[in-house]
Amino acid sequence: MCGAEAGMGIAIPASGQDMMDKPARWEVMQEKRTIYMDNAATTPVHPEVLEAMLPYFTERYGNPSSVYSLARESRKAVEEAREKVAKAIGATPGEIFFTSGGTESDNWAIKGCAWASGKKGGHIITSSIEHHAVLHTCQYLEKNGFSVTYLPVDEYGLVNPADVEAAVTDRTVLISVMYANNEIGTMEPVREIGAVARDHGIPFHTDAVQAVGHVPVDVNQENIDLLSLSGHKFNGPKGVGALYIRKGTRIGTYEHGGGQEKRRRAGTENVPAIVGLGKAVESATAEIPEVSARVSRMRDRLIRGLLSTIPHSRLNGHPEKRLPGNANVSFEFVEGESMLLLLDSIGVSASTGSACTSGSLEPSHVLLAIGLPHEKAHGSLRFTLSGDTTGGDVDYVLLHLPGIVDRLRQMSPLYKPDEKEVKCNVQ
Amino acid sequence: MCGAEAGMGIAIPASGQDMMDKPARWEVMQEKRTIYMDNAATTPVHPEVLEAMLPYFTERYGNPSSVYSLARESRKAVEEAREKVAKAIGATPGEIFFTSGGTESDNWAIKGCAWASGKKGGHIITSSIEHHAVLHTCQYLEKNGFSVTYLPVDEYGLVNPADVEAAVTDRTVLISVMYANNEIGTMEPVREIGAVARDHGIPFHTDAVQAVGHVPVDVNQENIDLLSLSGHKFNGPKGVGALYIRKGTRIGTYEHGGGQEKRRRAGTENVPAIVGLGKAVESATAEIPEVSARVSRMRDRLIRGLLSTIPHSRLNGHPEKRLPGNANVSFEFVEGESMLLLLDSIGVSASTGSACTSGSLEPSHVLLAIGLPHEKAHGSLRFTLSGDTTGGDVDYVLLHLPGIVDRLRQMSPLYKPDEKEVKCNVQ
Amino acid sequence: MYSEKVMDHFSNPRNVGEIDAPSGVGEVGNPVCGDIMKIFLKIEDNRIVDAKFKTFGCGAAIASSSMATELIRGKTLEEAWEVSNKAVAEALEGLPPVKMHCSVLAEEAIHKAINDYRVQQGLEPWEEKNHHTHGHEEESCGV
Amino acid sequence: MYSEKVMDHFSNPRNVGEIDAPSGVGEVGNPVCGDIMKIFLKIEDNRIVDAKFKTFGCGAAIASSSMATELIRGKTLEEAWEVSNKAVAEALEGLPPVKMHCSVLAEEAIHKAINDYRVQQGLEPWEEKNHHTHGHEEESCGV
Ligand SMILES: Cc1ncc(COP(=O)(O)O)c(C=O)c1O
Ligand SMILES: Cc1ncc(COP(=O)(O)O)c(C=O)c1O
Repeated sequence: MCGAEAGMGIAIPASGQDMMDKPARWEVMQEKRTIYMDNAATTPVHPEVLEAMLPYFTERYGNPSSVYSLARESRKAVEEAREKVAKAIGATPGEIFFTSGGTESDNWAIKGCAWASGKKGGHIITSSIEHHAVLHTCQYLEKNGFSVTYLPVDEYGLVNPADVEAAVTDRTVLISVMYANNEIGTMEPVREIGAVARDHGIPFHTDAVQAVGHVPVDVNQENIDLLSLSGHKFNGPKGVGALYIRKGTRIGTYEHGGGQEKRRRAGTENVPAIVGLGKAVESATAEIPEVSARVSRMRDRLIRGLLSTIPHSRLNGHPEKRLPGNANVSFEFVEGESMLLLLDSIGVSASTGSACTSGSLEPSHVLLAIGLPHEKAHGSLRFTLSGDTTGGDVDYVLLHLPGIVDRLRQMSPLYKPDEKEVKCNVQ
Repeated sequence: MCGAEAGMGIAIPASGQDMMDKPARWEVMQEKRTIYMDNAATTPVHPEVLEAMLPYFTERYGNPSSVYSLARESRKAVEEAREKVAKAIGATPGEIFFTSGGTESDNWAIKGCAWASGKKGGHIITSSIEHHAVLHTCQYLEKNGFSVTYLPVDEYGLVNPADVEAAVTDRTVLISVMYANNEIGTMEPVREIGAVARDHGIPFHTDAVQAVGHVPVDVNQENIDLLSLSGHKFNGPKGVGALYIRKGTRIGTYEHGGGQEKRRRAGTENVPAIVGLGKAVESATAEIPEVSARVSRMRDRLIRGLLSTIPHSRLNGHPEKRLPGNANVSFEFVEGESMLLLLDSIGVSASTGSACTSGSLEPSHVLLAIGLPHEKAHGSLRFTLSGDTTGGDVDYVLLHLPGIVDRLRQMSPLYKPDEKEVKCNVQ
Repeated sequence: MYSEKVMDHFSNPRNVGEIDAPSGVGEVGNPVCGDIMKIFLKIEDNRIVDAKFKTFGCGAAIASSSMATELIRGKTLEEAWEVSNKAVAEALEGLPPVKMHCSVLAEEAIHKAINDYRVQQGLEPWEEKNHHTHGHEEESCGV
Repeated sequence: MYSEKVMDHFSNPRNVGEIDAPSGVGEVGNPVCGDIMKIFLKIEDNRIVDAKFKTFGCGAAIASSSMATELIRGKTLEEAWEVSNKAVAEALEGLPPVKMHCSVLAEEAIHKAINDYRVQQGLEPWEEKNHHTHGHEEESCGV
């Protein structure tokens, strides 16, 4: 849809110019609601998940490594959760190792494979739009004698499997490309990249933190050797995740200590959180068909609505190959944080770039990688919907965001109200 | 007290010989109770701690890195917890970094200092009775070009500060000696070791996982530069801990990724667990004076009772310089696991060696380090009491353990019933 | 993250807009870094009788612009020149460390606008003092 | 961790004790490794009419001893010789992998006791088959 249609269909509140003349508290200007559209940053623990966890804090607190009954209950609960995680991604329980979250899983996968390779000066292939948990780990390894290829992506954020193929050398010890991007929602051609890796006998890791529980994932069908996931991205608890390690994959220990997790990941098992992870992944996976269809429809309505009512806006990420819940839109001439704050003042939680980079002044590396100039990257918002999002939530954002953008544009020295939108940003 | 006094004071159930002739289900022979004496392995989350955590699972689930109100609530909760942890050990909040537990804190402290030292072939001094989280990390570093001195301990498990002094070289990059041993409860002369470290300008790390919340700890008075602690050892949640890093200490990042924890420890903050850690450390620390006195008295009664009623038994660890809750006793001619199983069958949870090594066949490295021969090391039990332990719990163990040991001795080919105890194991 | 004062000046910014035929204008910042601040002054008898701003930037940048224009209104040019970034930040009841550069931008925009006026009047521009916090800004946006 | 059968044979071990003037005795294991198993046989007409044991060791070691003595009672020596560690473990409804060596100890103790008897009778001792699980035991206790 074209910017020419701006203002059609949806009522836009009084223009910013007006507001500036008679300042009024923005907050009291509308009935305040609470709308959470930052599910890619984190999610609430669902009640049935919390319920499953609760006994393990107080009554069933035994350390699973001990031999008495109390401990055996904990051991059983941990192993049941392991089966659930395995089932959710088509793995076997023996290939699932619990960690403290997505970050640790990524660190372990990458450092563990790099170190286990035994090759001095080993080479790693990854993409330029990975999460910092992957990128910063790779940069760390670069300082320690490894070389890393950061593959470019196209304007939609897609990695080209042919680029992966071309980057392989006889020193390549790991290929790590994310399953779905946390900022722009683009889903990578994981199966094809995995096939390239397999052809060359190189282990393939994918950061599936944003994918698991939201879209179907199958480690066998998709040629995945290592996979990171994190509980709090699908209504499970924070501080727990897992690393899938295909049987036979060479990987070193990352967390040294006791003999937990078959001596591969030390530390007293976080039993309640592991139970919660199991329950959450089971529920989320079972609901994928229904939820992903419903959420995708809301996402598309949100995207279409924003692009059609707000001139000088564009969608970031792939129009179809994207996570069901992700809408990432750039608005020219305004800066993301100020939009976030105004959204917050009317009860809407969203993010600009990713939660991890907000607070910093660097624009998102992902938006730059898909070719956005810095100033447009600064003006982007990410709305991430979930099964708990309602159509009314989408309406509310569509009703209010145009006014917020306009208000800030009226304040912006970059914005000339008469400016015509030259490019037509069709979704 | 001498073995000669065995059998005095406390009634011992019918001898094992009798039982063997008419087998009977041991379990039904007495009223079953539930007595948890494995608090060094883990502890239940106290109700007020769980209560403090609960809102952060479901209502206040915001990612602290985001900018909206929901996220700011989480940020505030995390910073309040940081203050509580800091206060508990005499540090400032800026020196506290949250981790996924004691194991990660130990890994980070040791690897982080080793790598940050910049010295190729750096040298680390530690003790031979550290937890595996320290020992296995040191062994890993040895495989990666570092050298490690594992200091011996005396018969009570004490490290001699003079040995630390003697081990220092100009390549020493870290001294790591635990605050209190998890198996035998011995409290190390941390302040003196810290003074040696300071004299040489070497950072000093102490694994205080068993000490914090149980005995007073002060990083400044005790010359500590880095300190590991773990929530689940003092009625806080599992899967959360902290590393204290004295301002100015050179340490590398261990977990790479987002900018959390002042860019030093990546990963979405485990808000509910961090809140729980804060609450638990605050309560536990406030109660130290009362609880430690009460628990020490029960511990001493348990130790005296066992040594006096069970011949061929000895106390492991230091008679006075020991954790309030720790009683570790070896019983000759019997094996630990079989005692544990019989204790479990009457509702008593205890451990042999440490939870981490049980299930393996190697006897505890700590018991070997204090000079116990293998066969005696195999026959040791650890009872760890807490403020929740009652005098009745102690009575119950004192009532039943002699019969259990006797029963197993009657089965043991090593035991000659007429054997006189030659050595007098006085406490 | 932000003080109430910052949120007030961000949500209800004072002096937004432009001045027709301004006596002096100062523009600082860079869209690449995510903030641009433009301050317009109307000066009569060496005194700032009106000040307005337009800002592209984060909450702190907008609040700093609002506060800065409030602080200099009615002041002589000499007095306005002395309004430091610290004064702006303090009037806002503090700024988060990573946002201190926003107050620096405000001070610079004022100085630029005053010197723009001075130059138009055929006067020597006043000399900038060095900001210790200035380095910080450049660090933050190293594009 | 342990099956119900293991727990039953551990809690209520059958055939604990010694036999006066036994026909054969077999002792295996090492206190350093945490387990010693001693099996006593009473043999009449090439048949095991009584079997008893004394064991120092973990739950699995005690249960394995109990089960092994049960299995061989009443058997001829040839039949008893064929009672493998696998048979003991299976009769116990399984043992955890790290505890499989306990069943191996039981098999070895039976063999030793039978050969003790054979040697006393002036017969050739039978030859041990090689256990593939045997290496495991030595790995576990490498003292
Ligand atoms: C793609 C991706 N990878 C890794 C992570 C890190 O996960 P965690 O915060 O659980 O450590 C996140 C989220 O923060 C993510 O979105
Ligand atoms: C002395 C000591 N250090 C480290 C640890 C490891 O702590 P965690 O299990 O929380 O990783 C423990 C307990 O398991 C311990 O007792």
